[in-house]
Parts: sequence; C-alpha cells; structure tokens
Amino acid sequence: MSQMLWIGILTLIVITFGALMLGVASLLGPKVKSLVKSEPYECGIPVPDEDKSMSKTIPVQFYLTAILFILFDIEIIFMFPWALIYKDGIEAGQGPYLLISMGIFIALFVVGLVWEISSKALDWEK
Amino acid sequence: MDFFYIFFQVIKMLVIFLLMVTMVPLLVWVERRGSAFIQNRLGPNRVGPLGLLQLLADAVKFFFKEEFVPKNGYKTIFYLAPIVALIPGAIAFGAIPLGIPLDIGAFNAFGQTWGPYNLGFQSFELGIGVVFVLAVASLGGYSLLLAGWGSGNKYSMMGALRACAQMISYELALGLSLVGILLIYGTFSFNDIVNMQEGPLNFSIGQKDIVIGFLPNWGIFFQPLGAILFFVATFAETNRAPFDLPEAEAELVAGFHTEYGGLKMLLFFIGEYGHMMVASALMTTLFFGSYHIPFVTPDGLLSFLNSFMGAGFAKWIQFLIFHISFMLKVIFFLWVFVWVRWTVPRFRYDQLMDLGWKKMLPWALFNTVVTAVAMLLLA
Amino acid sequence: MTDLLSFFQVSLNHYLALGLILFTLGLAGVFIRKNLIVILMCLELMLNAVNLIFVAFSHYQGIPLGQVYVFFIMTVAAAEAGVGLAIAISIYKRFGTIKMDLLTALKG
Amino acid sequence: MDLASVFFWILSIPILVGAICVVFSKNPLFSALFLVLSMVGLGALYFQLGAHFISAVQIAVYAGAVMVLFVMVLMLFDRKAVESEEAAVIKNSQFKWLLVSVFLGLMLGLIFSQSFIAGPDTILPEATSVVSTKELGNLLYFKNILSFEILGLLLLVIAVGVVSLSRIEGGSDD
Amino acid sequence: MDLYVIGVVLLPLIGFLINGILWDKNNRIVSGTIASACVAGSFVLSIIIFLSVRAASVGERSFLIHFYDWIHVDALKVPMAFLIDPLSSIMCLLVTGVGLLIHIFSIGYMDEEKRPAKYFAFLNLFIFNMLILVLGSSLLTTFIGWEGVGLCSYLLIGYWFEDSKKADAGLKAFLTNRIGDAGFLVGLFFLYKLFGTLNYQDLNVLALSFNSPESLGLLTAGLLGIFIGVCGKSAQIPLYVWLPDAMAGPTPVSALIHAATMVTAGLFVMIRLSNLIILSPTAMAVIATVGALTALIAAIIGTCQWDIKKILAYSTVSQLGYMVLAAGVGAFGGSLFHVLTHAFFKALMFLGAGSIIHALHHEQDIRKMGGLKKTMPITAITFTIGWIAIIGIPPFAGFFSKDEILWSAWAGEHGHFLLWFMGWAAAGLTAFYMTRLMVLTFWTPSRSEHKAHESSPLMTIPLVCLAVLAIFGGLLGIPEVISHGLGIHIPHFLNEWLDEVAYIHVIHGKVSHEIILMLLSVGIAVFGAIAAFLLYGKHQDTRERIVSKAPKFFELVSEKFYVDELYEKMILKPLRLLSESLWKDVDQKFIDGAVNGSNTSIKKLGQGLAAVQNGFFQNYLLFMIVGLIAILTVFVRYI
Repeated sequence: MSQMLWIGILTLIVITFGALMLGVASLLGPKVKSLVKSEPYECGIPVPDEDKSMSKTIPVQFYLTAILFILFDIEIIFMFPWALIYKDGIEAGQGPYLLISMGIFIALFVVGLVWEISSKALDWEK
Repeated sequence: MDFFYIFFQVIKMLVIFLLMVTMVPLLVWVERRGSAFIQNRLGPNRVGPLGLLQLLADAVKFFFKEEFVPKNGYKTIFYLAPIVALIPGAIAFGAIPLGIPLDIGAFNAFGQTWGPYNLGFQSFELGIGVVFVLAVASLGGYSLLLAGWGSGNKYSMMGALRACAQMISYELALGLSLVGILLIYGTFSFNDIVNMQEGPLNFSIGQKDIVIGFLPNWGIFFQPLGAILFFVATFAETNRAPFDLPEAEAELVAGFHTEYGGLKMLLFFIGEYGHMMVASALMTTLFFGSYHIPFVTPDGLLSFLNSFMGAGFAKWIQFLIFHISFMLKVIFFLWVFVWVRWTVPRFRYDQLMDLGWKKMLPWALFNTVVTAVAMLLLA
Repeated sequence: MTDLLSFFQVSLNHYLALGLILFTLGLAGVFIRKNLIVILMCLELMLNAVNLIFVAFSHYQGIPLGQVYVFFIMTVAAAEAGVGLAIAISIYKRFGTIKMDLLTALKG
Repeated sequence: MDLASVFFWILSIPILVGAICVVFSKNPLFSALFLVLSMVGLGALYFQLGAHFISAVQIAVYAGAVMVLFVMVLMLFDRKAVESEEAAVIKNSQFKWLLVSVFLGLMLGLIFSQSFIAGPDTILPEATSVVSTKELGNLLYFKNILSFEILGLLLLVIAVGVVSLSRIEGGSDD
Repeated sequence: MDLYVIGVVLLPLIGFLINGILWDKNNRIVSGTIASACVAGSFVLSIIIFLSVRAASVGERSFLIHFYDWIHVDALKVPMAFLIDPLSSIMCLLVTGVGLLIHIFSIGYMDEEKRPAKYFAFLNLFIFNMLILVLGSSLLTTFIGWEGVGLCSYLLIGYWFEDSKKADAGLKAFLTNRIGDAGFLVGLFFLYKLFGTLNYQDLNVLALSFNSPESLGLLTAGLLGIFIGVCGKSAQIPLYVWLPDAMAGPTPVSALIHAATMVTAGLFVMIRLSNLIILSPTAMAVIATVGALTALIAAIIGTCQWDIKKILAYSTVSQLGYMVLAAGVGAFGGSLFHVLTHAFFKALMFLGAGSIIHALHHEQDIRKMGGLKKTMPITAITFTIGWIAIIGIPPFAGFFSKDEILWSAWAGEHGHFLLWFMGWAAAGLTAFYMTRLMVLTFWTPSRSEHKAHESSPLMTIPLVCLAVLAIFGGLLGIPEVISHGLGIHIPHFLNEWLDEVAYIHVIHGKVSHEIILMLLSVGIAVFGAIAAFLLYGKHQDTRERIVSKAPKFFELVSEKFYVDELYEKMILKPLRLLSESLWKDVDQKFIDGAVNGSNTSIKKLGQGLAAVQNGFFQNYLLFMIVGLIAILTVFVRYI
C-alpha cells in the first residue's frame, strides 16, 4: 500500500519541478506583444483554416494504426500473465497445455497481422 | 512507517530524480562532444573545462527567453504538454533499482531509537515493475499529441500525429520483446530479476544443470534476439536517432516542437533524455545484470572489503561500487544512443512504419514462440 | 463524532457509490450530449465505472475471478471503442457531421 | 481512517472532477483529456484495491491506447465539425437531467439503505490481500481458457472489420 | 300394392325428366304426348289402387307403404312413407284424372308456343308434387308436396316471364303462399309439441283419446296455424289476393292448379285433421266465419269484373269459401264432395274460357266477346252445362254439394243462421255473375273483331268429358231426404267412403227444414240468373241507372275493395320503410361506422406511436431510463 504513497509523492515532485521551471521562465522572460511573433509558424503557403483539405478526406493510416495498436496491445497484455505462469506451468507438467492454448492465441495474432499487412492497411505514402 | 523512514524515502526519491535531471545536461554535453568527435571536430570547449559548463550557460539563457503562445493554439494545453512530457520518464526511472539495497543500522535521535532500515536504491519497488514501466511509457504519447494540438498550426499537428503513430507502433514491438525475457524470469518485479542474474551463467537442460563459468548469468545470453529488438524499439520509442523523422528539422519544421522555445523546449529535452535513461536502465537491468559485476558476488565483495576496512564502512563502499558498475553500464548504452544518432541515416516515414509493423513485430513474435518452445523442450 | 469519522472509513459502499456516480455521469453524457465522439467517451466512462465496481466487489469478497472479468470487459470495451470510432469516421466522411441530432435516418 | 481511506478520498477527487468535466466540457478534446485523468485515477484506485496487474493494464490499455485513439481521431476531424455549440444542449435539457438524477438518487438510496440496515461493515468482509498476477494468470488460463480464445478471435474479427470499415467509399486512400 | 303407388308417383317425375332433357325442342306434339302418356299411366294405376282399396273390407282400408326414415333425430321420427286410404285414393283419382284431361287440352292450346317441352315438364312436376302431397303419410311429407306445388304454381304462373307483369304475378303468388306456409309450419310445431308425432294415423288415434282441457289452447293454436297455411294455399280472405293475379299464367294451368287441384290441397289437409278440428270449437268457428266471408266477398267482387278469367278466379275463391265453411261447420264429407264437383265444372269452364281465348287470339275482355253461341257450338254447350252446374240447378253436381254445405251450415251443431245466410246470399250472387258471363260471351251479338272458329278436337274432347262428369258428379252424395223422397235407397256414397278416415257428422234437423232450404237455394239461384239475363240483355239502361244511383259503391266493388292497395299501404310500405331505415341508419351508419371507425382509430394510434420513433437515439434512451427508474422504484420499495 505504501508504494502508492511514494508514487504519489514522486509525481508531485515532478509536477512541482516542471511548474516551477515554467513559472520562473514566464516571470523572468520579457513580455513583448507583437502580432507577427504569435503568428503560427508557416513555411510555404499558409493554408487558411476553414477549407482545410483535410476536412473531408481523413488520412486513414493514423486512425488505422491507432486502432490496430490497441488490438495488438491487448493481445500482448494477454501474453504477460501467460509468460509469468509458463515457467511454473512447465514444472507442474502443464507446459504443453499452456503452449498450445497460447499457440492458438498467437496463431490468431499472426493471422490478424498477416491480413493487415497483406491488405495494405498500413502502407504509408512515399 | 515512522518518521525517519518516510524522511529517508523522500530524500532517496529526490536524489534519484535530481540524478536523472542532472544527467541530462551531462548527456547533452556528451552528445555535442560525441557528435563533434565523430564528425572530427572539436565541439564546445570554451565554457569551463572541456566545455562542461556550456550547458549551465544554456540553461541560464533559457530562463530569460520570452514565453508566448501561438495565435490559434490552446494556452492551457500548450503549457501542459512540457509537464506531461516529464512525468512518464521520471516515474518509470523511479521504478528501476539503481543499486544494491542499503541498510542503515539502528540509531537514536530525538530520544528514541529508530529501528534498522533497509532502503532499496529505487523510488518504489513494485510487484508489477516491468508492466508498470510499460504502462507509464504508453502515457508518453500524450505529450506529443498535446504539444501538436496546443500549438494550433497544421504542421505541428501533422508532426504530432506522425510521432505518436510511430511511438505506438514501436510500443508493440517493445512489449512483445519483453514477453520473451519474462518467460525466462517468470516475474515482473525488478529486484527478483536482478537477483536472478547473479553469479555465473547456469541453466538446466533436462535434469542436468550446466554451468558456464566464464560467462555472467545475464539475461542477454538467454534472450539475445529479445535484447536487440528491445534496444531498437527503445530508439523508436524515444524518437531518437534513425527514428526521429517527426521532429527532424529538415522534414517537418521540427515537428511538434515548432512552436516551443525557451524553457519549455528544455523540459521537452529533459523528457526525451529521461526516456533515453529509462531505456538504457531497462536494458541494463533486464539484459546486463544491472549492478552485478561479472565475476563478483555481492557477498564475496563484502567479505573482501571487510578484510581491510570496518564493517559499516565496507557496506557503504560495496553500495558505491555496485552503483558505479550500474551507472557505467547505463552510460555505455547512452553513448550507444549518441553514437547511433550521428552514424545511422534517418529512415523515411513509411520505411520506419514498415520496419515497426512488418519486421520488428513478426520477429518479436517469432522470438517469443521460439523461447516458449525451447523452454518446454529443454525443461 | 465517531460515526462521522466512520463515514470516512472506506467500505465497499463507498466504492459502489463512486462507481455509481461515474456510471450516472456517463449515462447522462450519453443521454444529453449531441456529439457522437463524446457519447462514445461517456460510454467508456460507464464501462470504467462497471470495472471499478467489479474490482471493488472482487476485492471485498475475496474472489479474484472478478478481475478476470474486468480483464475481458476492458478488451471488449477497447474493441468497441475502435469500431465505434471507425463508424464515426465513416459517418463523418459520408454526412460531414457527427452531430447526433442530424443523424436520424434510422426511424420508423 | 487508515491509509487506504485517505487514498480513496484523495483519488476520488480527480476521478469525479474528470468525469464531470468529460460530460460538461464544450471542447470534445478537453473532455477526452479529462477522461484520461479520470482513467489514470481509476488505475491508481485499482492499485489501491489490490488489483495491481489490472491497474497496469488499465493505464496501458485504456489511458495509453484507447484514449490516444480518441485524441487522434478528434485531431483528425477539423475543428468546426467537432466543436459544436454544446453548451446550449447541456443547459436546456433540464428534464433529462432530472431523470438521470432521479435514477442516481434511487440507486444511492438502494446502496446505502442496504448497508445501513445491516450496519456499516458487517455485511462486508475485511479487505483481503493483494491479488498477484500469477494467481490472475492461473485463473485466466486454466479456468477461463475458452473465453480467452474467443477474445483472441474477437480481436481478429475487429482488426479485419475496422480495416474494411475504414475502406468504405469516401475513405481517402491517399 | 307398393309397386302401383311407386308407379303413380314416379311416372309424372319421369315425364318431367324426359321433357326436361328435351328442354328447348319446340315439338309440342312429342313432348305433349309424353307428358299426357305419363299422367295417363299414373291415372290408370290410381284407378287400380282405388279399386283395390274399395275391394278391401271396410275396417282396414288404409295401407302404409314405408320406404325409409327420412328424419330420425332421437324423439322425432319422420318416415318417408305413403298412406293409401279412401281419402288419398279418391284425391289421387281426381288429380290424375283432371290432370290427364288438362294435359290433352293443353297439347292443343299450346300450338304457337316456342318451348312446349318446358311447359309440359312443369306440368308433370306439378302432378308429381300434388301426388306426394296427397299420398303423404305424415304432415311433413304432405308439407314437401305442399312446397313443391307452390313452386310449380310460381313457375307456371310466371311461365311467360319475359312480360314483367306476369313474372310479378308469379312472385306474388309464391310470396303469399310462403306466408301461408309459415303459418302452416308454426301449426306443425304446435301439433308436434302437443302430440309428439306427425303421422296422420297416430294423430287420429291420439285425437280420439284427447281429453286434457288445459292443452286445448295449444291445440287450437296449432290448428289455427295450419288454417293460416290453408288460407294461403286455398286463397281464403286474408291471403286470396294472389289467385286473381295468377290468371296471368296459361289458361290450362289456371284450370289445373287454380281450379281443380292445388287450391283444394288446403281442404285435403283439413279433412285429414278433421278428428282434431272437431275437438276445438273455437277453431271451427274461426274457420267457418272465414269461409263464409270469403264466399260472400269474392262473389260480390266477381259481379263487377270484365276479364273472363278474373270472373272465374273470383268464383273459384267464392266456391273455396264454401268448402272451408263446410269444414268449419264439421261437414267434412260435404266439403270433399264440393271439392270434387267444383273441380269438374270449374275445370270445364276454365278450359272453355281457354278455348274461347285461344280462338279469339288472346282476347280476354268479355265486353269484346259475344255471339260465340253460333261460332263455337261445342264450347258453348259444354260451358252452359258448367254454368247450370255451378249455380246449383238440382240435377247437376253443383246443387247437391252446395245444398249439403248450406244445410249443415244451418242445421249442424256447429252451424249458425248467419253462416247459412251469407252462404245463401253468395249462392245468389254466383248465379248473377255466371249468367252475366254467359250472356255477354255467348248470347249477345258478337262484338269482337276476330272471326272466332271452333277449337280443334284435342281441346273439345276434354271439354265434353268434363261436361259429362259435371252432370253425373252429384250422384256421389245424394242426401237422405231426396233418396228417401224418391223411395229408392241411394247411399250417400261419399260419407260412407270417408267414414273410417275422417269425422262425418250426422245432422238431425227436421226433414221439412231441409226441403225448405233446398227450395230457397234453388229460388235464389234462379232469381240471380234472371236478373243478370235482363240487366245485361235487353234492359242495359236500368243497369246504368242502378250503377249511377250508387256509383262509388260499384266503383269500389269493381276495384276489388282496394284490397291490394290496402295491403300495399298497410304492410308493404311500412315493411319497405323499415328495411330502408335498417339499411341506411343501422347498417351504413352504425355497423359500417363501427368497422371503419375501428380501423381509422387504430391507424391514428399507429401514426401516434410512429411519431415516437423519430430517429433520435436519445429518445429511445429516454424510454429505457424511465423504465429503469420504474423498476428501481418498485425494487426500492420492496427490499
């Protein structure tokens, strides 16, 4: 239970350190208001916000990577407990059972991955 | 849970955090000197001996930079991003044991005797060490997204999205590569893992135990492929070296950093180098036997030291030696980071993602399956 | 004074109350907000509330099985969020908006 | 008031504040961030309740992956479509709020009446120790192996489904 | 014996079937001969039956021929069986005999008819039904014949259905008969309720042992019900309107159906139930008064008619009134005697009228006739014989039967002076209009533009036969007085014949009274004849004067007392109004309204509910939450 305490304390330390740094910087730093400076940094033709070409066509890759990340992340998380009990399982003679069950799971994992790769879902443009 | 125990704990945490924070300028110095050395030039040597104080000068300069927020950015998110960048690194680093636990004898102060304490040289030791670090690492992505969204301009947004996409892709490989080593160790807590790596390399095939004297019992020998995958994944995780396309100057105008300057930029650097330190620390603890010195066992060293100095003092020396060995290993890996950054050319984004999804992930999976089958067959 | 203090002594009810409040907030969110993404988020909130209650009960009843179910709920919730957002995106592409009050095609 | 209670009250503040802000904030992105906050708070609470591995999974999966997806998707939409004048909606749906609050009142009445009748803690056994991941693993892989395999299948189906969903006409393959 | 009965009944049916098959062949000789042959066959068989019945000893003269059980429902057992006994055998003779003559006549009559086969088929069917009616062993089997006969009368009256008036007449006949049949059925039910059986033989046995005064009311009701049927069929006061209109059919049909056979069916049933009728004096009083009234009124109307067939129709109604009067006063033998005699001379006169009409190319108005004495000698002679018979001149049949009825009306224990007086007056009027008819058609100079010529032998032979029968018909029942007067003992043949079957009463009036009555009736007949002869002969002007003195009365009489218009106003109009209102208000507004109303309301309900499903998913959630709250409230209160 006490470990919670230390984690809490550590986060507090970090946050205060960061806030302190920013506070001091904003205090010490000069305050010169000028329009140009606060312009968003643009290189090349500034694209007005409204008709952003992105409004209708959404690059699918970002979104796809994220969702596939979630799915495979969960599959990896499922592997952790298995990894832990695998060694004891072998001693207890349950080794093959565990291997096969996880084998099926990994097979599904592989099938999903192969399908993803073959379906060119993750291909980014050049 | 008496007063002194808490006091010592807090002191310990502060020391560890400051250790990390002070390491950062050092690393920057190493980076600048290293890159100069690789590119056959001198690097900063004006300020202080060998340019060591250069970083101090930079820090002071940063303090006096002006703070401003871009026009259509979100003020709160803009300021929140640097702080969020700090947190994951620091907390992850806190979980990793930096040295041998220190036990302080009973002493009396304020009229009562305070019992002996055994302080582990880490902020907090958790039963779920490894997966905790992974979880906290996954929070790292938010700083990028917040920075991108807060600064309001299209380039930083695109840069943030790309950086985040890259990070999460390699997080997969990171997690999967760890599964292999976890299969071997069978536990999450770092202390157990470190204790398992003591003494010469020994494993059992069938009923016979095989001991190889000249090799230390480190994780690398059990999981070579896992180690390599892990190390490469950490490169991508920290947006370092070959994988630093998102905030590469030439490509996307420094990606999500574009709008940041001054101290906020420094905080981002601290965050980045913090992640690097966590990565190398993980590397050493999981695969290179943390503070263990190859042919020396902690008790052996202690008895050797007792032979020519007092018991209490010997314990401190032993604590110090092991800590130094751990730090040496970490510094070595940090150097590898710098070394790789200035030698390997940068990946193109789609190559980078392909590597992550189509190369690293399958290999990590392969590695896990092979280890599992091997363990079963050789049990 | 003591029963006031005892109120602060945390028991299962407190966890249930917290979970319930979260659940109701989530329900209200789904119920009132018009933005599809926010609705999905509130859905996640409701599921988290359920997880909390599961863990609380498993902790206080001493049955670790509760946590296994939390495990399953998390995966299903994650999958559901993914699909939900996929649909949200295709709706956005198709109708240009994700305001729920405009999406009333499915009616009697 | 042992340490556990203190932690509960401390942690419940960010969780509740986060949850309320999720429902009430005008900008969906802010509601997403507050949701992350509330999820991390919940993770800490799970740790508190002895479910260490579950708290790590909560932070890694929920806070670390699902919410990243939400934030990414929100960033993909352009501002106009996403930020909608929601304030009015929240304000003028008093009846719905009434309904929800009635529901809350009833449930709370249910919970607390239950315990008061039987006394604050008689009905509930004393808190038990921490559940180790190994124990969890044994349960998962020996007793619920079937649901585990089905979940694997589910994830596969979702993976395939999502890709095809995002490929529906209008999807930009550029 | 069974074979003969089957033969009698089935032969006309076979004739009907054969003609039915030859439906649209227009060879009247072939179909005519087939029909007549069949009826002739059944006539011969009925003679054999009559003789065998006569040969049987007096006691057991009734033979029951049982074919199968038609209706067998626990208590109710109605056998399909024929009863051969004196009454049915004599009726059989009458039906087939007169039927045969009329068939032969109609072969000649139907010369320019398109489809004679159809006509002869219907005629045979009619004979077949009449035989079933007559031979039936129980009231129900009689009822079958009763209905069949009604059907055939409808078909034959409306034979030329192209002419809507004739079709309406047929319909009118059928409907009035139906009303009568309804009454008949009610009576049937009462009797069945009372006696538990409908067979005549059982009924007669039960009647003898009937002595429960409290069920007398039920018996009277039953009998009156049956009497209503009789009124319908035999055209008595309330339901006689159809007979005059029935003249729309071909004349042989009128002769057969509306003179000889069908109309007498009612009487046949009354005679069958005579033992029952005797038991209830009230029923007899009702029957007698209705009979007398019909006789008087029909006679009055008959005096002012100009259509030859109408005159004969009203005279038939009046004569039927006599028969019913006889039944009413208990002289069942007398009524059967009058049935027979009337069949002969009325059929004779109808056929005579038929040949006149045939000759004058369908001219029926006697004002346009005249002078036929010379041009159609045989018809004229036979017609005069019929005329003498009907007005009741002693040697001829008419006198004896009418006299017996009047005598029993006067002297019978159920008789009454008034009844006799009405009968007597009707007899005078009958004489008046019959002689009027004779004068206008035969004796006055010809007024018709057609050149009349004697009909073919086919038509005249039946006329002659009937004339002979009309003359000698009277011998069947010579009253005691006359036979006693003449010294030779001629048995009242008919009464003895019917004794074992029906109730034959014996009148104990003084002989002098009887003789005086006879003289009175002959006197009134002669007076009527002379009056008509003068008024329509030379002294046309006095007739005009009498008529001008009370024009409205005569106009009333010629318009048949506006009975039809009365019915129209009293019964049909309200009926029509009722049905119209039922149709408009009840059916359309109420029932349709309810039906349409229900589906429109459901549609509205549906639309209301559909509005709820308006696509806003939050609404659906609203309902869910409301439901949840409801459950919770229940739960909270009951934990």
